[in-house]
Amino acid sequence: MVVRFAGDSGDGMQLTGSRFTDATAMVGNDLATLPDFPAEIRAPAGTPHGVSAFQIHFASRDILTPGDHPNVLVAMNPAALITNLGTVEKGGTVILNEDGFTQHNLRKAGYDSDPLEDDTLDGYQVFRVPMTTMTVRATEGIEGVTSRDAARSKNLFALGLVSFMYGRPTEPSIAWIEKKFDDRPAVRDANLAAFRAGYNFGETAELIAVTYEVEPAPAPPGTYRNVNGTQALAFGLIAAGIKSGLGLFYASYPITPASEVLHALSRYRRLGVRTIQAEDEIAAVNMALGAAFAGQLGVTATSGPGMDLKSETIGLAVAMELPLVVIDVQRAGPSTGMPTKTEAADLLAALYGRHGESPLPVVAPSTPSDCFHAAIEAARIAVHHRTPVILLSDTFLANSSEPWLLPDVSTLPDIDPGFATGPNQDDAFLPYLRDDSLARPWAVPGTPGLRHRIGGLEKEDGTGNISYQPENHDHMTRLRAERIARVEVPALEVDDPEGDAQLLVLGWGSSYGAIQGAARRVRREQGVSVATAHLRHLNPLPANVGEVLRSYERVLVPEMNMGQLVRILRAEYLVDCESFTKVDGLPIFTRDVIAEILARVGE
Amino acid sequence: MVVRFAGDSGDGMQLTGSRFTDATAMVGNDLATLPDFPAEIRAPAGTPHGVSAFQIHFASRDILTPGDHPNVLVAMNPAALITNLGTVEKGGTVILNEDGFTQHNLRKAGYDSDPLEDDTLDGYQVFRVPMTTMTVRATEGIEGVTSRDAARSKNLFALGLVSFMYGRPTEPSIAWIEKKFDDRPAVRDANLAAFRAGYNFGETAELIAVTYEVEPAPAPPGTYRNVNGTQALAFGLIAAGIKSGLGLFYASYPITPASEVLHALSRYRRLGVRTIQAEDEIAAVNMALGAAFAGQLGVTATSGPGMDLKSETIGLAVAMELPLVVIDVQRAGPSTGMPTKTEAADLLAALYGRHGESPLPVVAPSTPSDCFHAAIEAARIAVHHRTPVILLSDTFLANSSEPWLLPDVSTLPDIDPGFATGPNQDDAFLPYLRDDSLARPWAVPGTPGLRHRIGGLEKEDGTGNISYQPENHDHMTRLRAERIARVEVPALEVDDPEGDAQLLVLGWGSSYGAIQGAARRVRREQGVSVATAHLRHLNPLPANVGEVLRSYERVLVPEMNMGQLVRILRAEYLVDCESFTKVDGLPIFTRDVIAEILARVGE
Amino acid sequence: MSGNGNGHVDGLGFGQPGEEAVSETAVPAVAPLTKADFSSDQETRWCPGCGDYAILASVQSFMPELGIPPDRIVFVTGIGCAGRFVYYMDTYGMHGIHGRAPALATGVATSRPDLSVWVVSGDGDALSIGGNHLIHALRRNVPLKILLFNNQIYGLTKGQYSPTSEEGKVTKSTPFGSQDHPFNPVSLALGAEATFVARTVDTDKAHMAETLRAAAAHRGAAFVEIYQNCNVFNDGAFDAVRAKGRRELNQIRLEHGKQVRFGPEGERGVARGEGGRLELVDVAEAGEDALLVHDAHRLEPSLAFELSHLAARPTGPTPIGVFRDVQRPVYGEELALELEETRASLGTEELDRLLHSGETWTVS
Amino acid sequence: MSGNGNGHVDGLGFGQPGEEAVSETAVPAVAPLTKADFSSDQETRWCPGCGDYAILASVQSFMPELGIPPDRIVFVTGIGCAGRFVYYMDTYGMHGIHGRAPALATGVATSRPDLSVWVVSGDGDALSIGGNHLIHALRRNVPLKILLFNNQIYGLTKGQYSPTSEEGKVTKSTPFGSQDHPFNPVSLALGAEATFVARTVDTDKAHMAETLRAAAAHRGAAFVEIYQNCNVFNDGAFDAVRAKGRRELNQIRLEHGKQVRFGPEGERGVARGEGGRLELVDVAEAGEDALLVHDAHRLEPSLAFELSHLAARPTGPTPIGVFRDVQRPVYGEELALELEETRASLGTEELDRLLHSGETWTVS
Ligand SMILES: Cc1ncc(C[n+]2csc(CCOP(=O)(O)OP(=O)(O)O)c2C)c(N)n1
Ligand SMILES: Cc1ncc(C[n+]2csc(CCOP(=O)(O)OP(=O)(O)O)c2C)c(N)n1
Ligand code: SF4
Ligand code: SF4
Ligand SMILES: [Mg+2]
Ligand SMILES: [Mg+2]
Repeated sequence: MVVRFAGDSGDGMQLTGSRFTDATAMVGNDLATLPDFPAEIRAPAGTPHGVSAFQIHFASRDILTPGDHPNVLVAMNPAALITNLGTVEKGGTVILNEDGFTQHNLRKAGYDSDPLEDDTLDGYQVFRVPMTTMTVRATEGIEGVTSRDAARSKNLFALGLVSFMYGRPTEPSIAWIEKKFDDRPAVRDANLAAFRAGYNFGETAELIAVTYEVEPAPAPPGTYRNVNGTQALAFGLIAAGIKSGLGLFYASYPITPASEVLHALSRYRRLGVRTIQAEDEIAAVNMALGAAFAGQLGVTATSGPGMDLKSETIGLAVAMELPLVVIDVQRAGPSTGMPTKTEAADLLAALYGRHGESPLPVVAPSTPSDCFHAAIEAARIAVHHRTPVILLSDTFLANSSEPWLLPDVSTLPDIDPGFATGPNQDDAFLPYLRDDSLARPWAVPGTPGLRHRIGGLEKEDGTGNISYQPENHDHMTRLRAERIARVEVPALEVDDPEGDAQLLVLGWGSSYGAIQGAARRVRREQGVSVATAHLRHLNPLPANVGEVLRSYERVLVPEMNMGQLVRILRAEYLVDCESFTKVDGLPIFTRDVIAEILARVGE
Repeated sequence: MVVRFAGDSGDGMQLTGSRFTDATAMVGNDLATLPDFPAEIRAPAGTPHGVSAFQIHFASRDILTPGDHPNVLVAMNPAALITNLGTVEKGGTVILNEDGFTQHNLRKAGYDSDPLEDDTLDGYQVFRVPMTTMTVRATEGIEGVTSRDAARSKNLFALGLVSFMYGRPTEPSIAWIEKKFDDRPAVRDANLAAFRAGYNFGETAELIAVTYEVEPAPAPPGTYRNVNGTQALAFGLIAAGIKSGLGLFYASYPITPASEVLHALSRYRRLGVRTIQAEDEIAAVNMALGAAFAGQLGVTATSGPGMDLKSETIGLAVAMELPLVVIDVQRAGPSTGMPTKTEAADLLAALYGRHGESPLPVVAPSTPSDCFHAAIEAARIAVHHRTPVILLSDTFLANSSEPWLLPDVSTLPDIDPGFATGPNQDDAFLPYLRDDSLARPWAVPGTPGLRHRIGGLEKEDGTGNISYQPENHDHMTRLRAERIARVEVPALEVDDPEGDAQLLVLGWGSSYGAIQGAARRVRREQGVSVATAHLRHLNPLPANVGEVLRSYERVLVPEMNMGQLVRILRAEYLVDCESFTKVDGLPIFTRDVIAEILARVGE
Repeated sequence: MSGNGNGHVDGLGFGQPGEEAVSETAVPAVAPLTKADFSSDQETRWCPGCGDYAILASVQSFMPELGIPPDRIVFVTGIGCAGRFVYYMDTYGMHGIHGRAPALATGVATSRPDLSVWVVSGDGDALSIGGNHLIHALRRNVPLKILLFNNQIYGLTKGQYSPTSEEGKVTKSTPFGSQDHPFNPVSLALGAEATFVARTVDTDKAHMAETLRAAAAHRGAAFVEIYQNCNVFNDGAFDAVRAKGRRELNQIRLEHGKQVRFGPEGERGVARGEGGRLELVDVAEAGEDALLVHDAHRLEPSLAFELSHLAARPTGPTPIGVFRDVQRPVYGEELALELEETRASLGTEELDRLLHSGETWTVS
Repeated sequence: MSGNGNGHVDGLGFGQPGEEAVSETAVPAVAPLTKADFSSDQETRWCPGCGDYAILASVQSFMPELGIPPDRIVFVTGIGCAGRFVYYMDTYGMHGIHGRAPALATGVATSRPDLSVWVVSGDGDALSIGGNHLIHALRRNVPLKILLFNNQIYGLTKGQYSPTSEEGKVTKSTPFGSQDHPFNPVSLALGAEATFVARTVDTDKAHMAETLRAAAAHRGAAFVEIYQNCNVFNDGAFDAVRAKGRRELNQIRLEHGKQVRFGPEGERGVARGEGGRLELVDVAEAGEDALLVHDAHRLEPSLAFELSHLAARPTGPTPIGVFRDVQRPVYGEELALELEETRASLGTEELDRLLHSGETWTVS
């Protein structure tokens, strides 16, 4: 992770940077820094020459350089932006002091048009924060501080903000400010207030740090772009809407971090997307289900608490046997928990979080760009099998970005809605008559002659009429289980380069990057033989999972929860899988997995 | 199950009874009948002498007699009631044709006061149905039928009603009516309309058949009463309110079959009970949680769909670490399912049906009267451990009744709320400082000096302040798991009379009766050695479960779901437990378990 | 199931099929539809005598007037006796979960402006668990016709009180009488910015048809409260405006542009009294000119609100008819048309362009 | 945590602590409480400049007036920036989940009539996800003081539109402008049978105190809409009634029993015009006598409703103050007292009698 603070020489960027460095060293990260200040002692304020920057590269693994391309740029004025934007990685984060972007400063920096308005920042994740104003407001009422003085504390606001984003402890910085300005109480208080205001703003506005850490494999030829998981998910849903010809109907209620999908999709009317901000999560999933009945690709997304609320309606979708995609961008729970932090603890809730027997397919993307394919996959299963599908992303995937080799969209298979168009039994239309995959017909309103009524009461197989008959309910319950079990999913692929590994590391969701990185590293550096595999389909499980698990002496499953996949695997295959659990709101790191691998193959 | 139809000689009871008999034989029940009509050819209408009755005893096991004590009496007039009530089992069901209870008829039957108003029917489950009126209404508009004629079809209404209650198919009866009155279309149509109206009324009014089937063990001395699961649950909650001194606060939203608990409790103001009918299930559980914060015994109950809705708030209770009892009277799902039918398919949802890691204790009663003790047990755990507890009952338990040896209430242990009364760390009060069982203090508003704020955001252990610190979240997540794991539950007791059984039949919930009955029967009649055990605590599991499971060659787990407990046992102990699953909305029968046992020990 | 079979027990004392008013509105060129075209083959299962039968008959009789084939009509209901309505209409239908019908229906209606979407709900379904979805659908002006079967009781769950039950109501869940003050559904809808609000009575076939006609003609959300007798758990709740002999005295029929008068001879009326408040008056005393002229199209909803409060409960003179009927943009309509056009032309090319938007680079 | 430490950044331009009006109502014999007694030791974390600071200062300043020790006060909030309020009050507090605060608070208030229970909620929390709980708490008349911080935006989730945002609002979730027609919270509350409904403005310290005083004095549910500026995501939404120079022109202050006049010199007013409708008038033109006299105690809510519709949006002359304040039985109160008494005397004996009620038999 490379962060670059840039501002005017007078803006105190070096101070900010070095303070952040200390706080970073303190949490045990390896790091390298690059102070980068202007040659002139005091270049004209606001010009590119006057820009002072401080770059820090930190990570959980060995750092050799201060980083080539900052992932995050903090720019206090236009000059800082114009001089530094070029180095920022594609798709990186830019945090701007909005107050610095006056006409005057823009001109001094050499901008012809306002970069905040034109396409200069397209492709970056931009946070515009009125840092100066907020700092001034935060320091109002401190005796002896003029608003001019106050404005000078905005670097501490920036420090507070970035400290929040990277979870740096506040105490050392506060202690440091107190000590440093011991003799100037007004300045001290202003700086403290600014620091706190920045930190709190980060928390209030739920700013999320982007951290992603995989050692890149050699890049195959092709056209690339950067995407984060949110964008890729949005693109995937749009693609599914187009490939199915259904049109995408997306209803959602804002919640961190899933709201970002709503924001992303709401811009794509021109690609046939309708988004609705519903009154709550229950309404959102009902709207999507209503749209599905009406023949659309009905999708809803939320995070943790919202999933709880949607559960009753997901059960209705199970009974109605209608296509529906429900996305859960998991965050740290329980309850409100830590809304900006990652976790993957909703797996069992996705599988079992509804009353009664209500099985449904569950898919989880493994990387930011895989969110694109996973979204299409979820839609495909939903449409072909007439079932709600839960897609489990997480905060980490949603906010991380990676270079993405753009797929040839013409090769993406079509999703055939296969609408019913006429009677299916003599002259009659039976809404619960099934095809080979046990899916029922999807007859949308407006289709002549196929009028029918569906609902959540138990239905007679075939006719769909309400039925309280014991045998029918038993039959239908088993049938609903069977039809999900029959969803075709690809076999689990194992990566075991030497072919002699005794330890299999099995992952799901966003642990993919860390597991791959760790395996490559221990193979390369320690000469350790280790196999890896990744479960993209959590329900149904690939047919060969049991066989794979049993072919290794030990199976390690790293999870950002208390061992939820392990419960499933043990129950299903009676294999003594071992858990590595991490529930601190941070992603699983390569170093975590390396340590766990070495602990098992070491001796 | 013994059902007795009784009415005036002219009421067609024999016809009704024999028709019901045929329908019953058709579904494969064993049965014996006892037509019981008056000696006189035509006794004066409305008098006890004129009463004609028909009794049928049916069950899934061999029937030797037509039954001593009807479980259900259908009485068409006061004379039928006065002559037959005495034989009805205590706590049995009485279905009355309300229209027959005119002053005139009461007098003729010999009643001094109206048995519908006085205490004659106390202790019975009474359904008052205006059968004559409904029949007349249902037949209005049928050409050639006077309302007098129509009223004569009310026996068909009764047949329809009871057919619904016992899930008898309607087609044979309809066909029979059509054939029988082939040449009299008006009578045919009136009878058909009456039959359908009765059946539909049963469905609409969600009348629930009471069936309970355990072979009674010899009764120990003491005072007995009949209770069904609903009553026992209500009594248990009242007892917990009194024994804890907290006062019972019960908020609920009506839903079949849990509403009955609301109805039962709402009558007990004088025992300190407050009931609230909330606007929905979410409100109900929030009200109960608010009351818990305020220092009450907060309880809410619902059935399947309502559990889904409560899940988010249960997660909040997990984070707040407040006592709360949530009762789920399970019914057949998924979705609306079959509201009047039983099932036990919410176990995994109880354990995992919330986002994030949010563990809580789960308790399940085994018999109607055990609902009393289970309710107290749930309250005890909730209060002592400051945690929400889920109590899993089911439709079958709720509606079945059994003789109950009344406990000596003075020996019921008190539940000590142990409210915090002062600072717990120097001068300060830390709301998340823990005792040995890892429970936090319960400081209720109004207590001087203990003001504090709690919520669903992650909290710093000890202080309870909001915390986003990674280590704290990891710590708190593990601590929440640990504190539930530490809830003390009694060891699993095994009943293995010969001591040499190779097969263990393990149950939970309402399968208890059938398993006990089956084991006793195969031991006695087949000389088969079989062990049984019953899990009352589903979370945490008793410490010795693994050991018990491993000490038998085979473990059979009968469940009214697709094998939910088996999933848990397999995951937890890696023991290859076998499922017997039944999801037809009916309870597990003794004959089911016998067959499964014999299939396993037969050869 | 589709089909025109009309297998339900008909003619339960609510008039004979066929006698309904035949509409004069345009009917498409195909064979004119009849009540039978809207009757499914499912047996009706309400209690004999239930007001729901009358409503069903009225709705089925009215539907042909719409001139919309049943294939393009969707009924959406929640849970409750009222919720069973969907099974008896031979249209497309969704029987959702408790309280969520307006949200389900919003999904249907916003994505398919070519459909006519009707919601049927009970007082518990719409106002207790589902209150929020209702008020949001109304403020958004989603193109839905929402029929609230208000029987002031929970029918399906066997007689608990509802948010429209009177104070002190003794029911299974309130043996000592309820403590809650009830909602007035019309007032609530008006407070929620509904553009169309009306009230009618289950057995009043002609008035019901008139009201449905107005609701159907309204663009956007139309909310119709129907007083519905539950003869099993709350018999007679609306006798004041429903029973022969009393209804003539108590129904205050609101008609746009007309004076508000009532009583067998129109001898009573509504007028604005001293202090500007609406009052019930004797026409003879107050004078014809003093009578209020109803204006359902007034954009400002206060008059409608005031009328809704003429009767706190339907136990005396009570207004029925259309309280409010105003125009406002219809939620989602414009976009729906735009999207329909757009979608037809979308393909691989647009998708490819999407993925390539923003900065890309090439590795060779 | 308990304690009187007041560690939050104070004095953000909203007046100095201490200058609040001192009440004349009875204060108990113990040492008089001060603002500091209600300020927790938690650092306030709203954005600098947020209107929430002003409200917090006003509420903390007002609380001593109640004469209730902080130990007997409970704040209950939902999720949102407004929801953080609870952490800054040194009282008992519950920070619930999104939208459910009225239900949580109902549990607290009904079981403990000795407590003073306050709900703080945002426009999304109270009117979007939580709309149903709000209207039910109001109709029931649960003894709660409900403060709605209406900033017409979702603050905490970073700026999506809310159910009170104006039509066409461009936000992160509505880049092409929202399509929804907003609620008017005061009208909605009145439609939901609220017994006390008022409105005030975040920075208007004196008016806020007055309004809180009236709310606190009301028996039952008191609903107070507070226009609250979110300077980060919706700055200036209430400038018409909040900004210096404009507020003097546009605040129509409702006071019971007084003529409704406004403007710097009281030169404008509200009067009933032709056709009985309320209109804004020039007093000089209309004449003093024509002016409406506000009656907040009128049981029939139509006048209050009409006043709430004088301004569809707070962009011109807009009424603030108490719209309605009437008496109705307080939910749960009576029973609470009864139960309290009952419970004290309950023991094994009553329990034993309960179990033995109905038929029993003895096996010996
Ligand atoms: C989530 C949920 N809660 C509760 C119920 C039980 N329930 C079904 S219908 C109903 C209320 C019925 O009353 P109303 O809406 O007035 O309809 P009516 O039966 O009177 O027509 C209730 C509480 C349910 N099905 N689902
Ligand atoms: C069940 C659930 N859904 C969504 C959210 C996300 N969320 C938190 S606050 C909020 C709305 C905030 O707006 P408002 O209530 O107006 O409060 P403000 O922040 O403006 O004070 C939302 C959508 C949540 N926490 N829980
Ligand atoms: S219970 Fe009432 S509303 Fe329901 S069908 Fe019967 S009469 Fe109608
Ligand atoms: S986002 Fe808006 S409402 Fe929230 S704290 Fe900041 S200014 Fe206040
Ligand atoms: Mg009802
Ligand atoms: Mg807001």
